[in-house]
Amino acid sequence: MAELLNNEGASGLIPEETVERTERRWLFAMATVLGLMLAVVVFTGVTQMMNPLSDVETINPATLHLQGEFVESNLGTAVETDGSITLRFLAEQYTFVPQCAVVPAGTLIRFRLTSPDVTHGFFVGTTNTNAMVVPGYVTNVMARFEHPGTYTMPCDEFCGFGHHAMAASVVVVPKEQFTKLRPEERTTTCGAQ
Amino acid sequence: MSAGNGWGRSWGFFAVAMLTGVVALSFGFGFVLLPKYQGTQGPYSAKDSLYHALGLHTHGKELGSVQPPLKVPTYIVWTDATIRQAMGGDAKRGEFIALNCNACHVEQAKSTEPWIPILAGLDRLVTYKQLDDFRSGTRLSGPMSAIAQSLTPQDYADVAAYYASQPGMPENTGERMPHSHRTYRNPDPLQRLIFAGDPKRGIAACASCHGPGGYLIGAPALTNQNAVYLGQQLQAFAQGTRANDMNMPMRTIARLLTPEEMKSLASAYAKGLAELP
Amino acid sequence: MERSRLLSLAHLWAAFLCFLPATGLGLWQLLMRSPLPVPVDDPNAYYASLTAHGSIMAYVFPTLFIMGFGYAIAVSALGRPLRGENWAWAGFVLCVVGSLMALAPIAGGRSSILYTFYPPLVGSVWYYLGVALVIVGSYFWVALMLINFAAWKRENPGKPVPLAMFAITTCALLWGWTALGATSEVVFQILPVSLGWRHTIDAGLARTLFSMTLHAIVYFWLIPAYIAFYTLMPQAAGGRLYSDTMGRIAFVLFLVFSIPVGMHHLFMDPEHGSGFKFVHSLLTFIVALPTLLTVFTITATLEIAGRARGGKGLLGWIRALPWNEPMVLSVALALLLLAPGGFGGLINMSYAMNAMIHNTSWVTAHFHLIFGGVVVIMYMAIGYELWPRLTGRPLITKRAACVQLWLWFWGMLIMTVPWHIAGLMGQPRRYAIFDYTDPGVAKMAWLDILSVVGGVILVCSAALFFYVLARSSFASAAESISPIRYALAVNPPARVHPLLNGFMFWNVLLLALVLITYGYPVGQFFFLHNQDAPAHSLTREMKR
Amino acid sequence: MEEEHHYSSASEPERVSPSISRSAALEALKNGPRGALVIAATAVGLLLVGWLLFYFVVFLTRGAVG
Repeated sequence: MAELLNNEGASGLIPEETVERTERRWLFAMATVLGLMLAVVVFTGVTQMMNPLSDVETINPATLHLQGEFVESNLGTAVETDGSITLRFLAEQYTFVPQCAVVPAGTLIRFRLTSPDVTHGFFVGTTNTNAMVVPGYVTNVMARFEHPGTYTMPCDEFCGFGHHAMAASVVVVPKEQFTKLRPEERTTTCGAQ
Repeated sequence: MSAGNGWGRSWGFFAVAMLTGVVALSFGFGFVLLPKYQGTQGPYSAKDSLYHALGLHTHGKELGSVQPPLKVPTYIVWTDATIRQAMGGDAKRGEFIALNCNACHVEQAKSTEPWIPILAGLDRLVTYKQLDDFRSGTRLSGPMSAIAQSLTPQDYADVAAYYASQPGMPENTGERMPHSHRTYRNPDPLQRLIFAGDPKRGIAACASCHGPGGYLIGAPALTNQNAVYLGQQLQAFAQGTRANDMNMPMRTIARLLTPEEMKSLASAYAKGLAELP
Repeated sequence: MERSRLLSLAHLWAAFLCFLPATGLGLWQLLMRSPLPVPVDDPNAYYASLTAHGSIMAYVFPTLFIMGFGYAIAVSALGRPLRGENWAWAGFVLCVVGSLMALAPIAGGRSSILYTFYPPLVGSVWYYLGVALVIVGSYFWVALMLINFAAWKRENPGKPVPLAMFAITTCALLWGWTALGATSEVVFQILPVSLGWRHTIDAGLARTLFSMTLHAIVYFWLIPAYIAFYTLMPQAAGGRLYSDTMGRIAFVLFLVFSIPVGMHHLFMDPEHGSGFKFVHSLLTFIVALPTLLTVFTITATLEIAGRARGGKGLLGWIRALPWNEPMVLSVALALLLLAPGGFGGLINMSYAMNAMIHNTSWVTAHFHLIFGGVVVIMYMAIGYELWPRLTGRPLITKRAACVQLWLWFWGMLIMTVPWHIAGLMGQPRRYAIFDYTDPGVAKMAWLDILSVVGGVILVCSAALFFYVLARSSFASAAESISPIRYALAVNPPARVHPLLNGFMFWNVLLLALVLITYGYPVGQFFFLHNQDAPAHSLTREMKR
Repeated sequence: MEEEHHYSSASEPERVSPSISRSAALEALKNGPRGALVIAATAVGLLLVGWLLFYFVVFLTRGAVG
């Protein structure tokens, strides 16, 4: 052991300084790389509103069917007085209600979901609309679909034995076609025979 | 390394300073800069940004599309108190009250008429909820409404306890042994529907709530139930003439089923799923 | 000394004994999700199996392994008998009893709620009690690591604590802190409900508490792998560690930064504002630093060894390294797996970009690469390294060991790369079965079949691993087996800065950081109203 | 006097790896860990490029978040 350690300059000053300098440069380089990524995140967050959902609203999960905005007659696509679109779903074991909804293309759509029972989640096709639905809380997500079509909306959080078959669909139609729909046609079980 | 070189003497100061900087940066971005431009109305004021970043902005109340309910599916709320009461019935008392029920749901609760449901072995929460729905008129049936209105909630719980104690349909606690052929690999469409569901149409597996193997508050186990009764109820849900399913799961799913599927589902459950491998 | 070897051996045996069947469950789950035929195709069984696979792989296997490794380090690196060995055995018994207690209800189909708990879903009370016992048992270990660390420091004032011991103590402290999140969720929220004392749960609070554990637990698993990188690999490679200080800095950074980042699991959750989500996102960028630091230090260490063995040229030293040494091979393979795994992690942590892959198969792929790949391959190498020292019998074959590590590497890649792609195509995770008659799903069929191929390779590898260890345990005892030896740095420090030789300062920093980053997110739930949800059982009426 | 240097590895000298002497290690480091720098920098560079590609090509084209 002794001969191993007993060599030029027990203080090891010169090489250790080199080691430290190299490591320090590496550390700064890595911090720069991470900083660059962070800058991209912040920049797009500011310029393109790329931010995760942010509103903490609570709601009593046991009384959803009696009062408030998630009673049966409020579910589905609704057009607000200012023309904006609100889309309400209940995510419950093991179905979304309504099972299908029609929305216009190229329009900002406010998704509002909640759960009467356990935690669920949803995403819409391969878009960035993707969020959790936690009982007791309202999930409020803004989305915009440019391309008309039928988007699958599966439950993406384990909710029980029926989880893998829990899915709804969002039907995106051209704007002009949407305005021609009667309110009951907007919230329709598209898959029904 | 010796304390003095390279990174400087004051390690502690350096660490705290770096950390403070990082935290300050993260709060600056997270609570000032980013929320200022978040949402559709921005840029927000500093105060609004902070509120937004903390999640204190809410939208529910401002939305004009929120309307009072057109109708209520059921007045039952699964609160602690309700569940306690519904589960706390006295089976002995229930047996006495059930003497009135047995004219139709007969002794041992095997009903003679195929459109009358079998009650023996039914989950207590189910019996309790249905009686309350008959009382409130959210589930329609002339005779049952009259009977339910003559009973108290405590009576519901007692009757529920009595029927739950009767041998009949298997309880939802049911079997938990794994079986084969319960996925989409099964070529039989009916079994697929019962055990695996049909995600393409958004139909969950019947068994995940109604057994065997699954349980959901307020959902009855259906194995060995009367076929005619089951078929009629599925149709009623599909047409909306029965609308007392809390939060609409049955109306949503029944609407997606074809008449043939309803019939074969009903008869499969009635036969106790016995013919299924 | 003899008894403490038995102590480590018992832990490692228990860990590997539950690891092997859990890989089998994993393969069956892969088959279930694929279009291929599979025995006992019952979705309910899938969720039970997933609960078992996750509980074993996340809680039981790594905890037991790390405990066993920790005791081995304490004895060998500190060169003194373990203090409190009887307590260590008590902790071991608690862990084993807890594991069995948790697994019984899963096998009985009474706790198919997945290992991440997910209240208001509530399973059998025995499951939660079992998990809690495992945590309590592991706390015995945490205490013993700290006690032995402190005792050595007292007896050797001013001397640098051996790096391996310093690191494993960081690991113990990290676990001690981070387990508090999940423990308080279980103790204060879930147990009262599953015992029937309470009936409602705040799912938002539960998710937040769990997030305090959910990320740092990965670093609890990872640190032992890094200990092998820094202290065991250089000697197997025939070189020296590039920098001792950098090792200490990396471990300290893990301790401080791996807890206040947990909310990056909650980016898409409705119970938090975006402000704290961003704070946790930024801190997650910071916690990537120690890994990036390690990557360089370890590659440099490999280079030293390669050059010392006569390697020339810019990259020629790579060929000079002893690739038939399991420890060297596994470090290289681990670094190769760390690249795609880390890439996935960078995507996940990037704030809004999380929406792209949240709860898709991408996430499953990511943590299988990091834990199943980087961490487990190093656990295997550590197993090979320790076995002769613990049993007194030589490893029967290093060749089979290397083949096994290669199989694990390829199996993990073949399994997870298709998952990443499927995730981007919109395949949700945690699905028991997929309906391949749906054209949208059918597009992913080949990916799922490929994953099964990876799974088969992984199970073969796990079996081979087990075989090598088991056979070696019954080989004839060797005359003498060299003890575990720890690497010397190029410049072994005579003294290290007190802050890199103890934890008090970092504990205070950590506490401050946790209060800053989790204070409001947890505190807000005490001011919200209405959000409590009734508990739900999947299999029976709740006890009321 | 130099005996104390082994403490950063292990408490007892016989627990310390005797792989190579310090001078051999320094000799190996004569040109700095160039190869390691090249490898690590390439790896991180690829990660960064991949990340940027994912962010701008895959993620941003998938629509709004939140």
